[in-house]
Amino acid sequence: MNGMTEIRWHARAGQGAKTAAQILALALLRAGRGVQAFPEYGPERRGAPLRAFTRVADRPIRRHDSVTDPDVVVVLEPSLVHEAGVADGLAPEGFIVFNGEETPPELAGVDVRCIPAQRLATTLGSAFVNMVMLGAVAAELGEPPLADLQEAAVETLGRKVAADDVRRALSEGYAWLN
Amino acid sequence: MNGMTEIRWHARAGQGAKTAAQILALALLRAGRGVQAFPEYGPERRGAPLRAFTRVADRPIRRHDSVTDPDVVVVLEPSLVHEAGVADGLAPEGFIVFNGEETPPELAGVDVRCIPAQRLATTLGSAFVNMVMLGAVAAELGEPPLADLQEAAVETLGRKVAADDVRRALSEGYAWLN
Amino acid sequence: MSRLKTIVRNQRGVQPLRGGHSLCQGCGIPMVVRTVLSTIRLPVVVVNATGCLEVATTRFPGTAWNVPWLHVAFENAAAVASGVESAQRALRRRHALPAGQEVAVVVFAGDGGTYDIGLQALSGALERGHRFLFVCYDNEAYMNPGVQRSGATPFGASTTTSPAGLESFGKAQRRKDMTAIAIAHHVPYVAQAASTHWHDLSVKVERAVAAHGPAFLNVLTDCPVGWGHEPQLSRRVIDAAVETCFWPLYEVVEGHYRLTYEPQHAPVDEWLCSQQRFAHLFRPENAELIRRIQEQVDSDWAALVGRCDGTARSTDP
Amino acid sequence: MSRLKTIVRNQRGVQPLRGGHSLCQGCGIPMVVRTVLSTIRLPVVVVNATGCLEVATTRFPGTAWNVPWLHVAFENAAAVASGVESAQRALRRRHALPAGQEVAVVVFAGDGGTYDIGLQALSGALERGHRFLFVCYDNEAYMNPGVQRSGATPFGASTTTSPAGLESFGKAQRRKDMTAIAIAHHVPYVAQAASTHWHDLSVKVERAVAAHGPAFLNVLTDCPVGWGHEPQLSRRVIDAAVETCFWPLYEVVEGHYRLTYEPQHAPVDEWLCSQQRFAHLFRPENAELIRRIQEQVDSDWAALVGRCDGTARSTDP
Amino acid sequence: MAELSTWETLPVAGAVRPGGAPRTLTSGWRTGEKPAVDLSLCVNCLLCWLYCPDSAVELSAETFTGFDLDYCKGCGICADVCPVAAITMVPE
Amino acid sequence: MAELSTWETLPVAGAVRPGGAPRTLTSGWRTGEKPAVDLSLCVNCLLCWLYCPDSAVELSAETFTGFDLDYCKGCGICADVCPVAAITMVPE
Amino acid sequence: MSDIRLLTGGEAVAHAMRQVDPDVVPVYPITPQTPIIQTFAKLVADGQASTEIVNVESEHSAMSAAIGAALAGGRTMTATSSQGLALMAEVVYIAASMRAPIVMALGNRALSGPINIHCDHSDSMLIRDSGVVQLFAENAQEAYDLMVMAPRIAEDPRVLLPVLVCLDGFTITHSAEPVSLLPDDDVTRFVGPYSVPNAVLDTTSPTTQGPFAMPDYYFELRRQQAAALETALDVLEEVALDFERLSGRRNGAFESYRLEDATRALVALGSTTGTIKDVVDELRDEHETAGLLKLVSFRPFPTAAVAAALDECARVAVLDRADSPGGTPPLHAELAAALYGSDVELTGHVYGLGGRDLHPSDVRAVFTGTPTPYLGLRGERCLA
Amino acid sequence: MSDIRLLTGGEAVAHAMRQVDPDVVPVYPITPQTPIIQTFAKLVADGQASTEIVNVESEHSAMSAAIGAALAGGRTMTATSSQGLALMAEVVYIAASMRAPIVMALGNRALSGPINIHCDHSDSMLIRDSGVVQLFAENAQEAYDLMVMAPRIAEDPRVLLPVLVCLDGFTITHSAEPVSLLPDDDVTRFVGPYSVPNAVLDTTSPTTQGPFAMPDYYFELRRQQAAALETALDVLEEVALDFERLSGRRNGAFESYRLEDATRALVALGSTTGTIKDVVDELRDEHETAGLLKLVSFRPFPTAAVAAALDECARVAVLDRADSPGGTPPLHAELAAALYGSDVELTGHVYGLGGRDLHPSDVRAVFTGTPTPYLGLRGERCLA
Ligand SMILES: Cc1ncc(C[n+]2csc(CCOP(=O)(O)OP(=O)(O)O)c2C)c(N)n1
Ligand SMILES: Cc1ncc(C[n+]2csc(CCOP(=O)(O)OP(=O)(O)O)c2C)c(N)n1
Ligand code: SF4
Ligand code: SF4
Ligand code: SF4
Ligand code: SF4
Ligand code: SF4
Ligand code: SF4
Ligand SMILES: [Mg+2]
Ligand SMILES: [Mg+2]
Repeated sequence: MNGMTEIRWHARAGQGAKTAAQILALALLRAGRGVQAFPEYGPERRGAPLRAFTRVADRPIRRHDSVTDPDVVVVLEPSLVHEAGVADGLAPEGFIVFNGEETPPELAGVDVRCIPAQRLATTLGSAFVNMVMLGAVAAELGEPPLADLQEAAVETLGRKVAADDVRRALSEGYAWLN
Repeated sequence: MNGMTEIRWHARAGQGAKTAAQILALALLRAGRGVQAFPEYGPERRGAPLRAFTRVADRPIRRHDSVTDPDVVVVLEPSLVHEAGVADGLAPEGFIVFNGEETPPELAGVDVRCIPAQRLATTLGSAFVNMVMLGAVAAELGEPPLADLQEAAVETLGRKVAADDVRRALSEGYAWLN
Repeated sequence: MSRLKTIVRNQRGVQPLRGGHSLCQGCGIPMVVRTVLSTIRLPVVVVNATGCLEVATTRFPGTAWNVPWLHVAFENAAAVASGVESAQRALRRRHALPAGQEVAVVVFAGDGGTYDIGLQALSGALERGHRFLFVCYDNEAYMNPGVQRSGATPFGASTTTSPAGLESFGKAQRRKDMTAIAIAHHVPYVAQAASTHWHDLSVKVERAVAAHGPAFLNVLTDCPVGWGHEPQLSRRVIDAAVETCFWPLYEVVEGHYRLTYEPQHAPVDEWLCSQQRFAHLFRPENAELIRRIQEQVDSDWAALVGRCDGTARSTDP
Repeated sequence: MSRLKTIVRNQRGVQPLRGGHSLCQGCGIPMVVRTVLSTIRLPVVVVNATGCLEVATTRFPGTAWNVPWLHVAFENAAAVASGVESAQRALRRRHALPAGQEVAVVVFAGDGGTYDIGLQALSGALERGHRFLFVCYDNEAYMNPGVQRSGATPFGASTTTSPAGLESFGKAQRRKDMTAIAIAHHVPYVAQAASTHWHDLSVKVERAVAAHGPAFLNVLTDCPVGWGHEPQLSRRVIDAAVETCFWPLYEVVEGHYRLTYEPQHAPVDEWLCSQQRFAHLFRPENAELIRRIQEQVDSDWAALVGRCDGTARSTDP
Repeated sequence: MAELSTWETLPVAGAVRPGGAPRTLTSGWRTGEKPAVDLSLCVNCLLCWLYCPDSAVELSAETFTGFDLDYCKGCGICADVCPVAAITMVPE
Repeated sequence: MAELSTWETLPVAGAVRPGGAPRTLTSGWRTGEKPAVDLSLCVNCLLCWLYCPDSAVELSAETFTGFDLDYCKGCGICADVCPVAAITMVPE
Repeated sequence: MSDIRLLTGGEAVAHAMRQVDPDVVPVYPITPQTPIIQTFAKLVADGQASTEIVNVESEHSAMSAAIGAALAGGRTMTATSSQGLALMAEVVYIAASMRAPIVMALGNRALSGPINIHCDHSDSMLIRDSGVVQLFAENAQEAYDLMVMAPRIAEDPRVLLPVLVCLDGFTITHSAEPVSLLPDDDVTRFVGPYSVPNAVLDTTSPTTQGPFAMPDYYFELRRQQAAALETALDVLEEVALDFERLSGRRNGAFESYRLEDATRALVALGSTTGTIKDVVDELRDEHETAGLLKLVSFRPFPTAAVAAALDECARVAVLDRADSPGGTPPLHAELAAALYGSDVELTGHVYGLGGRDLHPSDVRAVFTGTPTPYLGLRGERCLA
Repeated sequence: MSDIRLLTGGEAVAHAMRQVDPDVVPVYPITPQTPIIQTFAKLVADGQASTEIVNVESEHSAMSAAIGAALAGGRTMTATSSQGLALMAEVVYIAASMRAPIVMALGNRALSGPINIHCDHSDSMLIRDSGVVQLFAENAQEAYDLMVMAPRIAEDPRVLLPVLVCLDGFTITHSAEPVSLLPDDDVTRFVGPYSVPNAVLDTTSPTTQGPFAMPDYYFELRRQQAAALETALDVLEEVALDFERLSGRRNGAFESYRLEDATRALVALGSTTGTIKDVVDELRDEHETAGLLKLVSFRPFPTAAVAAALDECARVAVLDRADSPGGTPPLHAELAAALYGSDVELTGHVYGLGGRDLHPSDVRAVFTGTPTPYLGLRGERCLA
């Protein structure tokens, strides 16, 4: 629908997909875009598969239905390729940003952009796999600018976390796919 | 409404007006009439003024509104003439059956049939003032026959009371105004 | 000055609950209301649960209440009081109330509105620690709708929903021990009292209102109609409940139990025989039931005494 | 044969609650369910109040339950069980049930469905004397909707509706003493247990099911997510609650109190420091709060011991 | 019900102020007897006042003066609780 | 949702019989580690079985045989409670 | 050999219960339902019925225990009024969705506030979306008849839903009228044995009842339930036919009273329809073509049949004994939907709230005059 | 200088509460209302609001405590969802009749059973006769706006009724959207000080509140209450005007979206109206004369204005997010009454129960095809 990009995030409850989806939306809002970010809720608990969504458009977003054919799918948790049907409904031109060294067989034939977020985070000595992925997603989307993303992330994650770790994780991911 | 007689009973909660109204209805039902008997309820407690109603007609009664212009008013409790407006809405041809030696000043100009039910009951050594009054009412109405009334009364009041006292009280009242 | 004179003085010439209501002739409730409200020196707000007291005193457009009075429903009096008390706290904190003006929030609820359908709201309010006084006038049944069984109805009593009959001896369960349940909430003040032991009741009200937190009073109150006794006998019937140890008078202050009256340990028959609702128990075939009732009373009494510090220091004159 | 072997044998190769549910990794509830249901030899009917256990085990069209299971709502599990039990009684009386077939009616409810919104239905069922076993898995908060404060939440714990903050130290009130409230109902069997003290719990279940009337079990059960501890530490965290006397293990049989485990009287810090929800209490400015908690634990323990006959006869192996 | 007021004129939510509110006489509830006092016997203990279910015992300041027979329902409690039998129930 | 059934074909009131009911695998919930046992150490106390939140400890009759990794969520409780440290959590 | 007695509606319902002799009756007292449960309690105490009465501590628990008992495998009845129904509303919806065939008598009483004990239908209307069957009685006889019919409708495998028999508080519950009782055996045979598809007490074939349904299934489960309620309309007519064979009395989804050639018709529920019948007869005697559609089944609402029965009328006036402040009263709204697009002139009128009387003169004015939206309200007289 | 943030609807409502800073908030948690009360609890814990939060033990007590607090003289707000509203239903009616100006946020969620946590409007509809004001938000921004407007409407001396601000569960409560917050002072000034006619805590002029009303007065007291709700419609527009001056955003009783010359229109509530607007724009681009009537105020229902806005349309389809099994769905019924006698062709459609999605394609089919009574139900496709 008129210049709208829909992004679906796959992760396990607790891995920060919901937060990543929101930070992306916040940064893009600051950049003057219309945005929406929401998770999908069930009775599931910590460890269960979970999906979150970000919508971006060139004007305010009014629709409130779920995202069925995302332009971008982000897979935070590699193991989900076995259960979650991560490629379901992916738009014709759409692509997947995947946390891993290379494309898993399940996704053969799909446009997959791999980024070893787990490894990168570990080498950074950081827990922010989701931020590494978020950086990569921004790079792939071509927006928002890294700085905006970092600002939005630090603001959202608040005092409880080390701002620099967050910034570094984001730029690491951003750099990787730029 | 087509041959319907409406009777309003005035008493205090606990004096048996509701029962009397029902016994009359039962006896008349047995005699093949259409009947209805119901009290008027409020938050009032034992000792409070209370009204009950009996409807009699030559066919089944369907209406369920309250009685506003009774053909007959029965005053079980003399003191109520001060508070209860016992003559309110009395039908043009209507009359009042009053528990007392003579017509109280409040009811001057109204067709009042007095019966000293209290005294009669006392002399009978009976508590059934309401039965004496009921007997009198039946006599005034010209129905039901005393025997039917007695049967209905004994049946309604059940084992807990002495059947003969009931019968005697009824016939005493019946006789008085016959 | 005698406590009774003080009570008279407290109410400054205005009866909190005036005549002209439609409670039954000889109803035991008003003496509880008078003793409670007139003992309290502070201005009061009364929250009333649905029941005889509420229905019979406030038929629109009339009212028998000279104090602020609030009725919402049957089961929620303690919750309504929580709201009133919280508003008072908020407004005081925000200096939106005349400085120093304290208002005592007093709930009156029957046993139905306390033991049964009102228990949860009460329990929640006790747990949250609102500062209010909850007075249960316990007449041991749902009197207003016509004398039905409640959790407070004693074993063996005949009510319209636990009637004695060819195959029934009345209520088959023992009464819920509401005072013990309130005590288990570990609130500052809980007491069991009786309507006609007015001095004891008045002292307890004073302590309850002084408590820093919720206070609960369980007051045995007679209902001539539902219990089946002559209206003028209120005092003798209630006394029988107390003297037979069926209804011990005691208080629990910050967890410490204290008997406030030493009864005569009269046989429980004296209590049972005073009321129509127990009449069927005196049929020969039911002798066993009366024995069971006596046993229960004895063991409950023993358990209670076991928890009390020292012996009764009477609060009666 | 060891009790655990018996438990295994009782369930005849069928787990009452099987895997594939969506309770969190390391949730403490299933071990309670297993110990309770597999201890009972009779066929069981489970009534479940809304909460984590219910929501996470029965997503349509799936189910994790191999035994008859009934869920109606959050606040009424005890009332639903009353209905099931009464139907059983009626049908047996009318010989409409296979002769001798007895079914044990077991309720599982969280602390919210027991201490708070479910209290009234439970109290009513206890008063009426239905023969059923009510098991409260007490994880001290409303976990399912997101760790909100309940009546069972301990003083000082941070929850999403009693959060620690610049002007708050978490829950300001002491926890409701649900076990004491159940005891005050004078039912045949009431006990306090802990999820990981499985042997003690299993013995109590046996006694509860044998009781002639209602039985209530209050079982402390950890929630790694809501309490904030590593999932594998269930046993150590629960043990801390027991050894510090924060959660005494005892039972009350026909009114007689008995400690079933003699704890080590470890300082309460050991319990508090094991969980994120208490972390703020260890800030210097809150030292006073920890002292208050210790005092409360000490005085509650003293009061409890005062009621117990003799000393603990451990039911742990 | 013509004498009763219409909805436009009722107080909001039916909140009643005791001042203006109508009071129903309950003298009629008496079942034949009413209380009578022999003031010469009265020791002004005020128990009758405390126990009266219908607030029908009248005081002036703190002194018992008699009964408000407009509201007395004739229950007889005052007579029963009077320590000196100053109150007796007498026929109307 | 085309694969899901339509309303006419659902059981009355959605009553579910465990027999036919679908079971979701929860192996994926494990966060990197899974339990492994050294049976030579196992004394068959069955504590792991009793404590496992996901009923993922397998027995044959009354003997511990291993883990059902389709449902094990990797919480590590079994390893923690094993009295003889026969169970360790190992990387997937 | 039918046995005619003078009974209040409450007593009549209690006798129906005695004859059905359900396994379990969980109940909580409230005026004006009390005559029902007190009469029944006495009958049980005297051994004339062998039901397990469960005197619960609130109506929320009454309906909850009823669900437990009915699904466990016991025939279950209960009764309530007003605040009682409001307090159990949450569980009434659940009873319907769990398909528990509970029979409940409702002594209609106005909802608080202000608190009032007299009749209107606001309590029934509160749960009109809950999925239960709601049948309204005109008098004590119909209250009895419907209570005997109710288990058959509720327990029909095509229905399996709670059935409410609504009788006007006091006007029916407390009014003594002639009631013809069926022989006990006839009732026993008529209702037959009780069964539910998944009796919980049958531990040999365990089921999970009351599961959690996410967006992937909730809608379908609700649709299934709605379909059962639609089917109840046919089942009601079948049962009515059987009952007529037994009693000679027909109680269908609605009664057309002198509607054939009526140009002006009223639509109403409950005891007032008796009063209206008298007025219709009067008007007919005066050659006015007046008629009445007495609705018995408000849920399921017989939309098509009602539309067919009325669409020849020039003017239809709907009498609602419940208001929907700031909106359209319930019965009026149903009629507007049913007659939408027809040429019928439709007006709606609220009457009788909190026990306010409706006299024949008021009814007459509705037929012949220009009635106000609120009938019998002080100061708002019908312009005859 | 307006402050635009990315907030979930729940957070937006909590910030409105922080700015209003009510005296008392009695509340009980339930999904999906939890983000509201958790966010607010954290704000209070950090000293950003000074409200007395009362963590009650059930929703019945939440509304009961709210009544006590509001009538005592404290500004009171609360929030709930689904079963919570069902459990407090009895007291919601009483709050309205006692004229307690309580503001309540409702995170709309399907009623059990089966139990489900997602959105539909069955909870709101359960209390549509209770006499409270019910306003529906399209998105997080409107939820915030309506929460700021609500106290003004509730506390207006001509109204004095509870006001419910309804926001779709998850779709609004949990979705992060751009929300523009007013400056704190503006809100403080806008809502002004709180007062009720008879503050219970004012012990110097005692009143009896919540009396017992018999048939002689009950009807009149109910009529008075209904009149207040009718007046709320005017008050709403006044407040909307003031609010527009402050914020530039207008939130009236309903929004006509491209209705002027529309021949086909949809009527709906809540978050779905956003999706419909997109579809209307598409159809307009295709030269279809499509339009939307977005209803904000379901109670009081702006009957006359709605009828006027729609009566030029050839076809109107009503989308109900709640069913009334065996009867007419609530919104459909209101429209049938409002448009009765007009030439508008009216159809009703139930959609989205228990969180079932409604996609633009479904909406499009309603405009252009022959939609089924249940939209998005598996197996029942819209015939486009
Ligand atoms: C929810 C609800 N259920 C039932 C009733 C009917 N009802 C009114 S008062 C009452 C019993 C009151 O008993 P109790 O609290 O002991 O007070 P009492 O009548 O004895 O003074 C009942 C059942 C009601 N008003 N509300
Ligand atoms: C009447 C009602 N209010 C609120 C809710 C929402 N709710 C569902 S479960 C729950 C809390 C459960 O807490 P608890 O009983 O302790 O069980 P746990 O979640 O901890 O397992 C709440 C508040 C509900 N389902 N019904
Ligand atoms: S019924 Fe009993 S409690 Fe109620 S007013 Fe009469 S005497 Fe008092
Ligand atoms: S939230 Fe806690 S109680 Fe609930 S499933 Fe997870 S661990 Fe278990
Ligand atoms: S009780 Fe007797 S002595 Fe006491 S004041 Fe009354 S009349 Fe006087
Ligand atoms: S008789 Fe009863 S009502 Fe009259 S004054 Fe004495 S105590 Fe009061
Ligand atoms: S790791 Fe946890 S889930 Fe897996 S088997 Fe061990 S206890 Fe069970
Ligand atoms: S806990 Fe250890 S020893 Fe015991 S059965 Fe399991 S593996 Fe074997
Ligand atoms: Mg009582
Ligand atoms: Mg919990």
